[in-house]
Amino acid sequence: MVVKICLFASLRDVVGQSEIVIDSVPPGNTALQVFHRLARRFPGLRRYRKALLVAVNQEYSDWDQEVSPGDEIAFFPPVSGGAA
Amino acid sequence: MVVKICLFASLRDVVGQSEIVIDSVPPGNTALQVFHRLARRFPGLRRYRKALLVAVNQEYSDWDQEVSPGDEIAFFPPVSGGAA
Amino acid sequence: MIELVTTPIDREQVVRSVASPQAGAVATFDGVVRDHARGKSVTHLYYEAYPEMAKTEMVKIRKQALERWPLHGLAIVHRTGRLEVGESSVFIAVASAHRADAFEACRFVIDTLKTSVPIWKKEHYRDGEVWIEGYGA
Amino acid sequence: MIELVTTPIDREQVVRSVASPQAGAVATFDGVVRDHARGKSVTHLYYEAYPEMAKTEMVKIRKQALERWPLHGLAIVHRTGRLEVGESSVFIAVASAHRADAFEACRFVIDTLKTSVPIWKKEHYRDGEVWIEGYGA
Repeated sequence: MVVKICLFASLRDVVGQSEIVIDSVPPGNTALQVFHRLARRFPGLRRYRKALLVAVNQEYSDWDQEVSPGDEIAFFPPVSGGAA
Repeated sequence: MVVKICLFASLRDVVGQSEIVIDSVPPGNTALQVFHRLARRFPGLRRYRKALLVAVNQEYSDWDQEVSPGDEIAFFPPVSGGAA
Repeated sequence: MIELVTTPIDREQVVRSVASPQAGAVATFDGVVRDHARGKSVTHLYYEAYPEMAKTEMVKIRKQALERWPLHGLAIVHRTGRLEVGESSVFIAVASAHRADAFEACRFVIDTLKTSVPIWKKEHYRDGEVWIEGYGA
Repeated sequence: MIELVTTPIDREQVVRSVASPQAGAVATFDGVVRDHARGKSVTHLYYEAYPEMAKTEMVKIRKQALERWPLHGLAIVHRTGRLEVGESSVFIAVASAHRADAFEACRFVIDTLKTSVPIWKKEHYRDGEVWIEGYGA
């Protein structure tokens, strides 16, 4: 199935693009499995795994959530907006 | 001795003026004695006594503080500035 | 900046007065005239100050806050005279490197101001007026 | 008012958006770019957002605050893109009848925003740049 992946901040820098469409995700895959699939293509992502957050369709999500065709899956580091 | 008395808010309304100079205050009088002297002239002040604050020369003061010639003695209700 | 004014408070000017390249946080408090109080409809307020002493007390509060928190700027402006609903009676701005200090100091300033600075307000209603005196009114 | 903007934040406009004749207190928080961080001299910042989700999360925070405190208005504006020292990255304004609610809600909003709204900052120094990621940076 096809999912869209969004990357932000340092993750986007590692991958070199902010959006990637993957079309080979097996049905029933979890968000974590999608991340590992992506990390095989971009090994530089692996070191971020521990501190990473995931959102599915713009809602914070668990890593074991199953993704569906057409989902927008975002991986990003802990947030740092605001200031001070 | 001569002292200047300043009145604010409802006390000023009772007395009808914001400043009064009294020239018959015996040396050694306390702030409380000055208030009682004033309240004899303006009996409407008596009911304020319990909740009143006093300042001598623009500093919060005790009621038993002795006043000196030329002092500025202010009597006023608890403050209510600010809003909300 | 410590000021007693009789014209509308320029909030932006007060905020700019506390700005510093080292400040990452600015907390402000704006006390505004409400259209109701004590169950009555308020038409306007009148604030009266003991001006010299009010300014002295505001300076003291500022000094206490600067001693207690690491701040880069602190301004207090109080307006007196007639104020309409929606107008600001007091505006406080506090700048610090980190937000906790700015929030705590700002809260301290308004809480202390309301019990120690000799300023009184008279509420005007459609059918009368009354001095609001004391006890955290 | 919940907004993500790329131009300077107009604080007065945000404050006016929360005004209400019933509000006696307006608390604001202004997050400002500091000239130093982590022991280094900062030349400027760059803020990046996951825009749709950031807005969704800001709306959620606003809703939570409105449920928890009796408020008359609450606005959050976050700026993204390049910001110079002294410029505001986030501005929050909260209006309530009484001051405790405005202060507490304002504090809640900035504290929650900093852990849940997907916005990241990159600090630029004279000799480099680094993404500041996570853990209450």
